[in-house]
Amino acid sequence: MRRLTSIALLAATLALAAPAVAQVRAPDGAPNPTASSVNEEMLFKQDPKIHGRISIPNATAANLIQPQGREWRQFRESWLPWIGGLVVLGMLAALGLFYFTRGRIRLEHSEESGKKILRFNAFERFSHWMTASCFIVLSLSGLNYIFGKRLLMPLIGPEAFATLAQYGKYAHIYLAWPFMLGVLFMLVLWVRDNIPGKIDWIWLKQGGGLLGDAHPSAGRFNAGQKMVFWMVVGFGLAMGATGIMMIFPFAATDINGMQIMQVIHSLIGVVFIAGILAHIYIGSLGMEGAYDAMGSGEVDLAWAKVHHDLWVKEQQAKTASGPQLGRGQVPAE
Amino acid sequence: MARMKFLCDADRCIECNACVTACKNEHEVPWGINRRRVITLNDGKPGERSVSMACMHCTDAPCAAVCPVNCFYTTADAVVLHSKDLCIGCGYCFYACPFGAPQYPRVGNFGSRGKMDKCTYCSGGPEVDLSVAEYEKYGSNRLAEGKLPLCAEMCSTKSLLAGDGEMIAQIYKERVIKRGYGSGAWGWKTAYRETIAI
Amino acid sequence: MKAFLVAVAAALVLATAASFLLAENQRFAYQAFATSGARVSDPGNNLVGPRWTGDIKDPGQGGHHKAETGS
Amino acid sequence: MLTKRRSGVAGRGSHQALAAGLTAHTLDRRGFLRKSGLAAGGLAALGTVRLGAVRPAQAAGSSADPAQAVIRKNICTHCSVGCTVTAEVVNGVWVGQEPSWASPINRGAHCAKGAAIRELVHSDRRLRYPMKIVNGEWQRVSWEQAITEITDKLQAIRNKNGADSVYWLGSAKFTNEASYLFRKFGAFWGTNNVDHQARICHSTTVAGVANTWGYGAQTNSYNDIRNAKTMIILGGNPAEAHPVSMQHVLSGKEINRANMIVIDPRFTRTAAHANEYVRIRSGTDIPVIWGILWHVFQNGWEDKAFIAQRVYAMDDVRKEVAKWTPDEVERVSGVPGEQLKRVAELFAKEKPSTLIWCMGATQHTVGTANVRALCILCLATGNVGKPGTGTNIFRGHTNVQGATDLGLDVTTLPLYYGLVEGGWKHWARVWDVEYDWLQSRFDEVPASAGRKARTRKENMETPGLTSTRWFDAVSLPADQVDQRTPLKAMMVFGHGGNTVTRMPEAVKGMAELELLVVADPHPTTFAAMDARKDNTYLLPICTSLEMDGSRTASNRSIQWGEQVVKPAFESKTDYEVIYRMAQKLGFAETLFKGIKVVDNVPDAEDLLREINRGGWSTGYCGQSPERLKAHMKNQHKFDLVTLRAPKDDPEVGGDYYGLPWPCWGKPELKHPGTHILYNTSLHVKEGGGTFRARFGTERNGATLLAEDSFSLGSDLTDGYPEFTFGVFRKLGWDKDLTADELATIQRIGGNNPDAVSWATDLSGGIQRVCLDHGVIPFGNGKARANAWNLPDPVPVHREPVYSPRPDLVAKYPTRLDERQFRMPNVGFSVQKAAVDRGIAKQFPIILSSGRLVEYEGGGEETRSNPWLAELQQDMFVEVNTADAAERGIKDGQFVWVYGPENTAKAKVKALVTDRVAKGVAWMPFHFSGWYQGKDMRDFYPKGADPVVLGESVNTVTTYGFDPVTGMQETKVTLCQISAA
Repeated sequence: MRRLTSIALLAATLALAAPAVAQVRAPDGAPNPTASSVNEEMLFKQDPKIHGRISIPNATAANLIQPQGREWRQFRESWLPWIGGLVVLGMLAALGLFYFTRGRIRLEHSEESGKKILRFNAFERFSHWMTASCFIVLSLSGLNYIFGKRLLMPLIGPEAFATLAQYGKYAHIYLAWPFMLGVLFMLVLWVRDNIPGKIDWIWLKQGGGLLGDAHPSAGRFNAGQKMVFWMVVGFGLAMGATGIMMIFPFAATDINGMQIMQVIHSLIGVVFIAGILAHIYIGSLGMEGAYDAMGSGEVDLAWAKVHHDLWVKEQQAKTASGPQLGRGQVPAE
Repeated sequence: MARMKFLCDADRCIECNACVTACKNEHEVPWGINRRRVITLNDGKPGERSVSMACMHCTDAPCAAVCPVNCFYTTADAVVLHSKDLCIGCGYCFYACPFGAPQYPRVGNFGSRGKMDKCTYCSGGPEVDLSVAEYEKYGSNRLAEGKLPLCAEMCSTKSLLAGDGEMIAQIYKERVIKRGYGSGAWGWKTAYRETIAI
Repeated sequence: MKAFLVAVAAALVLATAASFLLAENQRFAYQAFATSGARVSDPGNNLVGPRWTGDIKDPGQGGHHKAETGS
Repeated sequence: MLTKRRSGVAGRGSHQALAAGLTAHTLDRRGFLRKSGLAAGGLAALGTVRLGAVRPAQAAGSSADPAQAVIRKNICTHCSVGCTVTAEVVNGVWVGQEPSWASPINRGAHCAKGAAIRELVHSDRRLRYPMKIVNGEWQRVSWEQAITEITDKLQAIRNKNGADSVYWLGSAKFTNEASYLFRKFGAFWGTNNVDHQARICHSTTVAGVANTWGYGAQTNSYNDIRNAKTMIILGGNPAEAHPVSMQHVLSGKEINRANMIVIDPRFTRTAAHANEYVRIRSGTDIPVIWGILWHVFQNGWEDKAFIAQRVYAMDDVRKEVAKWTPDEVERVSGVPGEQLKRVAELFAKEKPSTLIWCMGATQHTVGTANVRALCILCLATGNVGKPGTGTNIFRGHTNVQGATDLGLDVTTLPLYYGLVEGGWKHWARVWDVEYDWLQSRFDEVPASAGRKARTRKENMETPGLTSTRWFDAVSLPADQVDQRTPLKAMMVFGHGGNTVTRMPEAVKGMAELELLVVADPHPTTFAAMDARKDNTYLLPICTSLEMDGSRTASNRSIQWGEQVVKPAFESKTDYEVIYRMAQKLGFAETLFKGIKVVDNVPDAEDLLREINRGGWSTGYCGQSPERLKAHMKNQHKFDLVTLRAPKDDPEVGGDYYGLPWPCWGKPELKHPGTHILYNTSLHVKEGGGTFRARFGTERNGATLLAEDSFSLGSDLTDGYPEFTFGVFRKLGWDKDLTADELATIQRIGGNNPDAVSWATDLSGGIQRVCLDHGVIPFGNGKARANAWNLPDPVPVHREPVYSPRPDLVAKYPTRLDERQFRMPNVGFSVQKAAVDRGIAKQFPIILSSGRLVEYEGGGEETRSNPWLAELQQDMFVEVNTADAAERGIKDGQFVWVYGPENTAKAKVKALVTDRVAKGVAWMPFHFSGWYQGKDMRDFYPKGADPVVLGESVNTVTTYGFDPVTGMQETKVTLCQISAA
């Protein structure tokens, strides 16, 4: 009964005068009803898609032609694989280059080496890892949407690949939820420490110490980390929002909207993956001692003083005035 | 081999929905799935036209292109079919399709909407021709029996034409020349990147 | 490591929960496209399979499952 | 990449392959139906077992005998176009449908209903076994018990209240044979209260057209519309009601570049394809037709020669038409004069022109007059009796034409013999029963309320109650109903309960009945109104597709349908149920004299042969079962436009498809049937003819016989009266009769053989000799522009009972109150009260009703078919965008529609559209099962409720009846609409 359901009525401009249709004649004198009837060209001029009335209770079925799928397909099949490939492989290449030129950033030893300071409490680490583990699956299953049929399918055959892709799809859609929750947790936990300040500007100007030997001052998070934070939060929320709109078709947008959402989702996705690759590099292979922050939660005081001098000072001040936070004494969440 | 197409002559279509129920009848299409449907444009106003629409079996079909598991294939008759065994129900074909052809057994979200279903041009699917498996997954296979899609065969006013693209274009052309008017082959530009020149 | 394992476990639990919630939010096409005027007792299940997933692995084994009545 | 797995079975038919692949799993219902046919058993064997629990026969997988699909042809039951349905049947199960390419009528095509008709038979919402209601609960009973109880109660009611207290409502879905049998049964029961759906669709057409030129039927055919250069479709929406007819309409429009003009209050799907659309106010057809004729006469566009030769009293029409100046027409109907002038010129000058109408013209208090005016328009322009012309009247059900022909009508015996003594005696002879015995079956009616008493004979010749008012005949005070007692029992065969107007009063009437029996494949609205707690029975009748028999399409072509599958579940054919009832009532032997009965099922072919033996008056005499079957077998040989088979064909040579009646003489005469009625350009033997000399030879000094006009090759070259033995003797043609024929005529005529006519001569001799002389048996008369026996001899405009223009009522009032069909018709009082009470102000919107393509009639069958039901799931009202905006109504929301009578209201969805003009609303008439806002689903027998339910439009429709036929007014009433 979707004759009844409101389908946007065609533009009022279509209402051709009086209900009584006068006889329209073709040049040869024959009656020509199509002279006054709708046609594809005219309707496309009024609206990028052609829609009307349909009697079944499915409003979207009332769309007759929505040719934008062709453009979306152009993006998805012709551009996206190149964009995705370039971004992801480009980042991997850059990181490789960096590793081989700059090498691993070593921990500078001092008398404070061996002393630990709690950098991330258990809940913080939990949130990070929940987000991170989901991200890895999401990114792999996401890349599979683009590259799977090109790279994997020829290797393992269509049946095995389809099964894998099926599970990948489930994983992508279901793990999106803990991922989004994790992003929200991290936002709440760390937003206070990630507000950009003047110090970040200085840090950036000095190249974050990555390029030279200097160690610019930094609070709990340096500008680079703040960028990762904001990337994760921003991209994470954007991925969540666009993803949700695709998971729930027509809840918020129509087919064209979903096409646009998919474009945004995929573009952000590949950039996100590239960014996180850098994050993973610097947090593990790239810098000695950094992994501990998320591994055990405690970092070497010496490392901390080098990389997060202001934060260490702040923590020590807190410790002097406030309750001692000893080993294993994690504040209850 | 023939290049199969659909053509709906909107100057003949009266929205009688025979194509819709013929399809239901031939394939036992369940409630909620509509492989074919009729849409009325400019309803209730002068110039009103109805058009019957299903999968157009596009040239260089976008659904097939965007499928992440390449479950689509084109038959020798240029019919675009897909394998439900491979389909993962991701919905990409449904984003790409200009004609709203892909349907899913479940509605609401893409958690698990199930395998996509669409018009097969009455030519079954990748299973063995005329087998039970083919019937249950894709419906009957009239092409294998040397028949055309039932929707077009049963069209009340012979508005919906099915068959080799050149032949039906010729029929349409002759009609237009005879009667002196025609609102064009709806969807052809989008589906086949061509129109019927008269 | 503990935080990591707990996180992975939590992700799995949440994903499972999400899968149920999403499934809950879904309706069969015959329910979604039926109005208050119709009572669909047997929507049929050719092409969609007995569980309305479209998954027809073993043809002929449709069973006499009847999907729930839409009202 | 992917390729198709091809192997083994390719090339075999799908059904065989399905059968071969079948294994002994449990299956769902549909799977079962499709596949079990391939296994064994079949639907009939299922009985009443719960389908879901059924296991296909064990033999299924193993023996794998790939069953061969049998092709069976029947006729679609959903409208009168007569589309052939081609069914593939395997092991007694209907597994598939194929296009019927061979049929010249549908050429493979179907509409939504025809393409879904397989499900009608398989529908799991069908009534599976007889049921009765006990204290408000449905209970299953056996056939034996049901028939015994029903007939016992009937007998008791008859003994106490007389034969007329039982109403026998038949169906347009009956085959010809069942229709005939039902009417015959009514005669044997002793009543003229036998009616069917024609009452509510084209009774006014039959009356109006027959009174103009002889027969009340479509003059040409759907196919012949291909010849028209101009067509007017007035009050019809074939795109939805007769979609396959549009194949011919649109083809004709294209081939001839024909003018297609649609005159309708509503911009329909048909109007969308017209070259010219004329929007009129509902109920102003006569002003519009006279408005067209005004221009015709004004400009001298009429066919003067035709009028002079073949029309009586056109000048009387001129006088009336002169009143309808363009200004007055526009004032009353809203149509500008310029537009009608254009229409008039096209219709009169670009010939051949045809007029197509449907229920928009007929379902009015002025229905008969409307139809008459339309016929007169054709006569004035000479557009009758030639290819491409004529009144192409599209009728409603499969066999509404046939059921009308065969006398399911309160005013006549089968084949229009009327209720006069001669008619009764004719049929008594055919039936081989004593006329006196038939007479003894009828009631004597005592004097009442100032009316004279009626003897049995007089009662036998008195028209019965119309089905439009059966409930009035139950509820009105006894002295108002002119028969022995008011109605006590309703026997409803294949007829919806929601198709007559004034539903609240029908519900009241239902409650007061002593017995209600509904014999139908579905429970129908009668079962769901919660009006009755006891004495109500439901009998499962199979669909028409499960029956052998002939059906007459709108164009008078008779097609033989063969039983596709055995009656499903416990259902039985109409034939069998009638037989069983007759058995219990004690007259089966006489009723079925000479008719083969096997296992309680009378043979349809024998019934048709009996019809042939008595059907002279309408030319139902030449179509033997053998000839009809030969036509079905040779469908592909008939021409698309002329409907004729090549002369040299051994089986059907020269025949018109379906031997459209009149098909003169005995079958052996091989008359080809009559494709186009009154066509003088053909020899009678080739289907030619003239207007029927039915109304005498002279009136007021003017001749009623044709002048200088006769059919090709006629021995008589002027008008002539109908033929009797007396006329024969005057012409000396009696010598041409054989001795056997003479003997039969003498036997029939007794002491007055001269009175034996072409219609009563059982030997067929008179018709045979007529044909040899090239004359048509019914005479060569003039068509009547003035039909003096009708209430309005020349049609005059009369405002609807509930007129939206009270200012016009004084000038154009409805007819005065009078008694018709045994009851008072108080339309005038109702109209006056409505004007006095200012109803048009309180209910400012005109309400009209009509048809949707997905459904048919009361809709119970089609709404039980999920393939159709899915397409129209909610009852709705079309509201103009401006009216909706004024009332704050959005498209798709629920609204209340209030009617001016019985404080009736209906809750429906709004469809906001400009299809209807401002101040006009339109509702489809197929819905029921919701009543004044309440969902009545629970009152249906469990599991037999239709898939889709909704309010019936007739909950809010109102009073108003045509004086000639009792036709109800469904197209114009008033309503108010507000958001719910």
